[in-house]
Amino acid sequence: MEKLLQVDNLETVFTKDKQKIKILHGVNFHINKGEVIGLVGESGSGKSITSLSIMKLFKGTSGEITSGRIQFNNEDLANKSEDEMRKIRGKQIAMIFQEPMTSLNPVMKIGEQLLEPIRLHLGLKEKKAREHAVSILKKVGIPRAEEIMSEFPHQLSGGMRQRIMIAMAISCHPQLLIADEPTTALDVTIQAQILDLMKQLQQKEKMSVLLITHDLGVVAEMCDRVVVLYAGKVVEEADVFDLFESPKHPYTKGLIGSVPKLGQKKDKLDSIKGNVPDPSNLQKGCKFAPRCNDAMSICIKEEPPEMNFENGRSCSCWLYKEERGRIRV
Amino acid sequence: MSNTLLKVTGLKKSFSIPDGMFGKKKTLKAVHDVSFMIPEGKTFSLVGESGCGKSTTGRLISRLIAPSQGEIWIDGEEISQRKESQLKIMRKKVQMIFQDPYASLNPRMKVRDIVAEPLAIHTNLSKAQRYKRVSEILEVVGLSEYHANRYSHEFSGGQRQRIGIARALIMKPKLIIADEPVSALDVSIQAQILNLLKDLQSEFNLTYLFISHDLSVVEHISDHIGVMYLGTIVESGPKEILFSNPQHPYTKALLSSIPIPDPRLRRERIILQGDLPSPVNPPTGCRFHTRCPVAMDICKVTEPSVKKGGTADHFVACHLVE
Amino acid sequence: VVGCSSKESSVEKKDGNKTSNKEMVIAVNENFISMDPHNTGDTNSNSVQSAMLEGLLGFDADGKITPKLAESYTVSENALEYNFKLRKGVKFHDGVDFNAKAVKVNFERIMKDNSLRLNSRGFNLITKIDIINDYEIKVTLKEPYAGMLTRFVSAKILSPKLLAEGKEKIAKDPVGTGPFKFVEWIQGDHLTVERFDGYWGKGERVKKITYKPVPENGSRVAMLKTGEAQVIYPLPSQNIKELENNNAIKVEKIPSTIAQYVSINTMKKPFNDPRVRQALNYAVDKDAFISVVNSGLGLPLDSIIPNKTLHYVKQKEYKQNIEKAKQLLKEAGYDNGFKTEIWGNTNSDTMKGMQFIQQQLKAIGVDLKIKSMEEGTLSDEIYGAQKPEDTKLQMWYVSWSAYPSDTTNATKPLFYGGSFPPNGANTAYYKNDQVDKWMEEVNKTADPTKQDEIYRDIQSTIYKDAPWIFLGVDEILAGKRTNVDGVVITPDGGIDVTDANMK
Amino acid sequence: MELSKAVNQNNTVITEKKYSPLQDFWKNWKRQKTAFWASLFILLLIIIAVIGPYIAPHDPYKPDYNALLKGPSKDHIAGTDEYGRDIFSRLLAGARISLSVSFLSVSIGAIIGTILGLVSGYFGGWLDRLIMRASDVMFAFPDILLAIAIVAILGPGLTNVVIAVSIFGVPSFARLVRGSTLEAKETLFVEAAKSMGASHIRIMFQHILPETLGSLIVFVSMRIGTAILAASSLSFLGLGASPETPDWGAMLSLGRDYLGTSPHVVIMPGIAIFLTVLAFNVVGDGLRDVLDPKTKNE
Amino acid sequence: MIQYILKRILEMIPILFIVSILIFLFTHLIPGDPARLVAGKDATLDEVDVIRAQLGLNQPIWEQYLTYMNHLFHGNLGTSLKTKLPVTDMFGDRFMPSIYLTLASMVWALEVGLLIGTLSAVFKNKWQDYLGMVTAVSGISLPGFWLGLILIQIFSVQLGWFPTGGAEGWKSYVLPSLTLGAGIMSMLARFTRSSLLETLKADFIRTGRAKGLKESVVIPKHALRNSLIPVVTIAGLQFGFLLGGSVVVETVFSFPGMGRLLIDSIAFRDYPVIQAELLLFSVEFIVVNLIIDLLYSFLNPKIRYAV
Ligand SMILES: Nc1ncnc2c1ncn2[C@@H]1O[C@H](COP(=O)(O)OP(=O)(O)OP(=O)(O)O)[C@@H](O)[C@H]1O
Ligand SMILES: Nc1ncnc2c1ncn2[C@@H]1O[C@H](COP(=O)(O)OP(=O)(O)OP(=O)(O)O)[C@@H](O)[C@H]1O
Ligand SMILES: [Mg+2]
Ligand SMILES: [Mg+2]
Repeated sequence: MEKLLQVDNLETVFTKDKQKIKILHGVNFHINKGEVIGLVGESGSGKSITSLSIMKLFKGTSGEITSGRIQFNNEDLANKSEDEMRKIRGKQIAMIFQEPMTSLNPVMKIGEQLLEPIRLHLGLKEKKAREHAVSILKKVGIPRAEEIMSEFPHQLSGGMRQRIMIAMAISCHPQLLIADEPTTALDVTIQAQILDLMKQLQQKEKMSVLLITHDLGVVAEMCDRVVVLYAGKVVEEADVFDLFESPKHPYTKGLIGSVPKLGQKKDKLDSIKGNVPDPSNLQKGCKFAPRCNDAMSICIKEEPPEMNFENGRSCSCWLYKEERGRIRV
Repeated sequence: MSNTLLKVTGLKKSFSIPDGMFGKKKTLKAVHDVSFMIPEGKTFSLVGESGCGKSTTGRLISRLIAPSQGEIWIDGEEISQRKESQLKIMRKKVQMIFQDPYASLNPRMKVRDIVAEPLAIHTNLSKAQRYKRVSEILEVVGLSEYHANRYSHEFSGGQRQRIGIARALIMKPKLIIADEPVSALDVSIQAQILNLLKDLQSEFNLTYLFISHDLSVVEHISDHIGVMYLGTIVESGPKEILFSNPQHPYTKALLSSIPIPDPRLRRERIILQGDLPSPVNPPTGCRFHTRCPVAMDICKVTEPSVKKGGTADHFVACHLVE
Repeated sequence: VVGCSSKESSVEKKDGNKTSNKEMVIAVNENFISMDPHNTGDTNSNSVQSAMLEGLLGFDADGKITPKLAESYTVSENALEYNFKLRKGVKFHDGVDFNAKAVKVNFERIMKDNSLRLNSRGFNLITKIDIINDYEIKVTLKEPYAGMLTRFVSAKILSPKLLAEGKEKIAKDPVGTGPFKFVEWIQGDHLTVERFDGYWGKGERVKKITYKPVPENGSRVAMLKTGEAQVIYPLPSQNIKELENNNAIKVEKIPSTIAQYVSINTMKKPFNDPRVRQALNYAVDKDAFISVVNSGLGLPLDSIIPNKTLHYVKQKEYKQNIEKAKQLLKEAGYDNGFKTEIWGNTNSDTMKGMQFIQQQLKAIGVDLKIKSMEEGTLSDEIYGAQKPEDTKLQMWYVSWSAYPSDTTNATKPLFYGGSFPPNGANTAYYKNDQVDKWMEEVNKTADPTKQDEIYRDIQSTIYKDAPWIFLGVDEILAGKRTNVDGVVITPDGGIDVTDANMK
Repeated sequence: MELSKAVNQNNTVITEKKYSPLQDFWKNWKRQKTAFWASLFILLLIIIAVIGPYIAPHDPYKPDYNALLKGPSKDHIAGTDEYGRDIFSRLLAGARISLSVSFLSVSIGAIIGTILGLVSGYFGGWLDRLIMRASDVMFAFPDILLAIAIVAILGPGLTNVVIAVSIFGVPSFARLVRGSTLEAKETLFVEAAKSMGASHIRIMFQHILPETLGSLIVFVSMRIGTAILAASSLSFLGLGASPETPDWGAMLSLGRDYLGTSPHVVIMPGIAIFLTVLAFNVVGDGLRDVLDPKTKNE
Repeated sequence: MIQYILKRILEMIPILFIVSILIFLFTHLIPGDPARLVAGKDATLDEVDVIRAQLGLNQPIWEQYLTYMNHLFHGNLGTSLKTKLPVTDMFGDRFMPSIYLTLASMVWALEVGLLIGTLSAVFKNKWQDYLGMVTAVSGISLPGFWLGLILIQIFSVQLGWFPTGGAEGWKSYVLPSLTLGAGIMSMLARFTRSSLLETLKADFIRTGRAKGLKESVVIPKHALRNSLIPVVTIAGLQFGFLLGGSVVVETVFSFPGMGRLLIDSIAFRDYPVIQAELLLFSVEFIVVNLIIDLLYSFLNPKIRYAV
């Protein structure tokens, strides 16, 4: 399979009070053409920052990529100038943001916002562009698409807004769609529609998708492979079947355990104790160790290396040191 | 049987929306005849499609907006037409958790002041006492003391929602209107929060109006569920009954859309055909008939009345149900 | 260069004389108020009117009265009858003939309408107007009035046709016999007149004159420099040096009839003691006043009237003498000086002058508080007091100007016992029965020598009594491009353009 | 509660440090380099305002008719004015009046205007209409008429100048704040505060006011300059200080006639006003940045 | 929307009625006696009384008001006490020049102000920002007469490009509008900067960038419009003030505008002219502010006005 995106040892740093805070600690993963990758992890683990890093959308913040490579179609995005990135954004890599309320310009009509990338990247003119926009809106399940074009974001419900965002992202047939929690704000029926739509688009147009979500149901439904992020590091990567069947990392196990399942008569859900550590104050060793039920003494001393297993699986955990894992250096 | 904390009857809300720059106004019936009740200490969940009026119902009950019609009884008091000045006591009893965690937090206030605000409004605790309570409650929702001194934009989405929950919990209110409180949370925290909400409920005898579109979450937390479609509740009942024996075609469709966290169980979804009709021009007859897979002729003409759906507490508005 | 208005007008008819096609711009400092000559109180309106309108009498360059539309005139001995022989062959701009009838309608208008300014100033004294023949007319007064001749200068004769058209038209669109006729008046911007080719007077003059109100001193100077204006009046004294060095510009200094003074309320303590008032006069250095406040222009005021005024007699000036001033104060019982207040309007010149007085009086221990007031408020404060006891006025920094020929107006409103505010401008509340008698007397005679005599006494008496701090007489400044000819600035600030021409 | 115990222990170590808003502010303020220096300059101005007359090299009131309108020299570093008074000394002595009048009047105008604007924008309806139409009328009234009325009622004096200039400012501030209020009241966090039962006062001052601060600060710092000039124009109506008082604005305006011939008479007070306004603007920008949580740490 | 506008316009009637009373009382109650001012310093009491009677000022004030209103309803603004000309005549020649000058000043001030403000915000704390700041502070802290006279010195006296004053032809508007607009430009620049800085942090700006839009599109199209509310407020106010004319600029450039007329009339207590002008300005401000309010809801569609 052909690789579309290869992220190597990505490190992203924010500056606060003149103090550098590393958010991503060397993230590695790749996306093949036409593949749907799920990026999961707890809130604050760095999922959104990973996606912003790929797009290099740090203007106006203190964030910057300090090391690592982002190979997209065999070109390193990390070294691209702002001008070059601009040609890629929206056209080759599109993004759906997590915050549907604030990510749309409140004073521009939906239509105007939607037409922007269409005109820019597809070069369509007035009427054609409009038709295209309306068809995309219909595709993402917006009722009264024509009318909505001339409405303002605040007139729409949260779900509708997110659908607008999705429409905007897929309007230029990107090669890679980064979807940061695209369906979180949607109800199940629309979620089903959207997921279905994303699947179709992905299959028809050989679009790759980086799906950031914490809804493991969505992951199971959609993804081919899953990357689990914890405190700015990939702790596990596996085929979706393997992951749900036999999660390796204790964190992954915890995540899968906390999902409420339909028909499950439990008074209390399982949950991972504690929460994601503060990135400005990370301790040595495995970042998950303080919350890990299986923590060993080595875990708080030394960071576990990435261990590779068969079937493209990898996991960073000392539990598997003795197993068949080959330590990649 | 415990007493009823919240009772809503015949709630209606229409917005007038301008039609273009110079056109006449149009009426948008966001909530159209909603009735339900929640016994004290129980959880009632509203589920339904985006734009069907869930949040509006929540905003009506918390009296952020005034209903066009209907009654709202909270803790034995009717508040639907009260003036703002007469609502303060009610506001102490009722707290909200908002759908959009970021926008509902004042970007210029530190988290500790955001969370302490209800205390500042309703109590005369000293600043130190308030901050102490804040530290406690932050830990309860899974944040730490060191977060208190920051601004909301420095948090990730999930952390922000926890701030919102902490703010709602700090007053130990009687009724919490939770508008999609966990949809922005990742599963582990979602589980924590759901557990927490349940714990708090049993500890303080809290009552929840829980708004969500995540049926698995809803199933976990609720006692009763109301399924909303285009401003009305089309089916409501105890969760066991609703999940095991859904009567309304819309409920059925909803249930079939839930993604199941097991890749082996991928299935063909029943994806509803057609768009959600506009609440400005709702369909005649049964509001669902335009998308209903089993619609009959009568559905287009007559609005179905609410009928008992077999068991007690189970109500359905569908012509198919006898 | 845009905005330079001295362009050739090519379409106008040629009479072989190149200069006559030139146009002239005159920039003055204030807006014109009205074009109704019978109801005008401001200098600038007067100046503009004088280009278009003429009275029976006129002023020469020194301000002396000469016949104008009258060929000659006589005044009866009892100063009650005025007889005018009118000029023949004069036409109004609208083609109507000028004659005794026209004069009569004009005078009757003023006599009858008591809202007109000139009415209360002499014309309401008229009892009879007799047309002796087409070109001779006799005016009879009820009682003698020494200022009457000056009024005949002011009472410009308008076309009877215009008078018939009503007040509003008169105020906007004057028609007279002058060397220029009215073209247009754009409110606030400019007023244009055009040469009247049927003018009775001889001489060459420019084709057109545009008057522009340009209140900002610096801008007026700039206009003169750029040639946008050929004449500016007044020229700010600060710029005199700079402009004198400019070859294209000549600066003209004209002695004026503007007296600057501080009136002292002689009825209020401590000013009821003449020694105190004299002390104040001795305390002020008039030469320094002229150099600091007036940029070195003008003369000390060495009588109660300026030297250009008829009947002026120089008095022994109060030269600055601090010792003497202190001595006088001591005699009056104010060894340690006193506190008092000076009022003035809010013009920057007034404020400057008041500060100067403040600085000067400090030397003799008088602590002067400056209270500058907006004109309307000030006027209320001064004229609001119905009786002398009511007034809060102590000192007032002000100036006074009258026509050189009108000594009555230069004295009576200021020193006559019946002219206390609100009945006049005697803000010194000066009352001297002898002076009052003289003033009544001088008004009743038409004999210049007798007038001279009485005014000599009046001047010396009042000057000694020192109801004012006598400061200075202004010298007024005008600027002209060197190619300008025949524009005369009169001592009262009028601009005579009868012979206006450009080389 | 069980959950609370599960929190990381290692995180609590750093949080021992006491939180003090003032210290926090100071820390951030020092980081705003230009604004920091500008605030020192304002401090200097304030010191001059207090001790100015005592450190002046010459008597600011003493005329010297032999040295009229002299340009800057060793003895008179800013030259002399039309009475031969030392301009530099007058500037030092005038700082007090110019600064206090402008600062006081802008502050008072800002406070009253802000409250009116908040009330107007927040409550809307007839109250809004009343306040706004009242301010429309206020706008239409020229300053000079108000000044005449104030002199008539209260008499001349510096206090009344402050009152007058404050009144001029009120409607502008009210309009400005109302504009931002209309926007801020639509935010979700305002709705959230409402749902908590926050009083109107609390919502207005705690939630909406901070949203308007950005423009408010800019306007205040801009108006400092206008107020200095406005105060002087009032002395031309007899409302202000008497003309001999060394007030920067009055010095500037009275020097008008000398602009062409002895420009230093106007340039010197002009520079003083310019630097003051510049300092206030720089400080304003810094303040804006420090008060905005998103930028304060940059 | 139309309804809203209509309502606001109808609302003007009672407001103007109240305003007329206010203006009338205000002008008549401030100290200063027009009869005296018309008559002159040397006038006797009798003369003043005659004039007072003639001006109708000896009547009870409410009667004067009724007469005034009666005239007003017949479209008669009265006759100037000072010039005896109809007020409409005096306005006639001044009104349009005032409007043109206002527009000219506003247009350049808006454009340059927005430009400087935007550049300052985009290049925050760079030299562009500092230059913008110094320009803006100069514009606001230097009095109009100074700027005006300097412009005259340079462009009229030295270069001879523009006339020193008047209101004939577009050239005579250049210098006055530059002078008049300077302060506004400064205000607008500062407000634009401050407001834009806030907007640039918003999420939707990131969305715009993620679409691949250029900064030159993101800033003006997405950021600027979201920042305009305070800018529009200030611009509107200034526009209103400009319509009222500027005494300083009209004086320096001997411009026939409404401002100096008002000041002259006030000095003379020329009641009919003052009243007419104030009434006119009130209408102007109300209309301008109505437009601002409409602009608000255009700039931020969330702002809707209850009808
Ligand atoms: N602009 C910023 N400045 C400083 N720190 C930031 C900034 N944005 C994010 N962070 C920090 O980076 C970490 C990762 O944030 P990120 O938004 O990537 O989380 P996430 O995995 O997307 O979480 P969620 O599921 O809640 O969206 C968090 O600890 C957050 O506090
Ligand atoms: N203030 C308002 N003015 C006009 N229409 C409104 C307003 N608030 C909500 N609506 C409309 O009312 C309907 C119901 O909106 P509501 O926000 O209650 O939906 P919801 O069920 O909460 O949807 P979601 O799950 O997307 O949040 C929508 O069509 C919405 O556009
Ligand atoms: Mg995220
Ligand atoms: Mg909702």
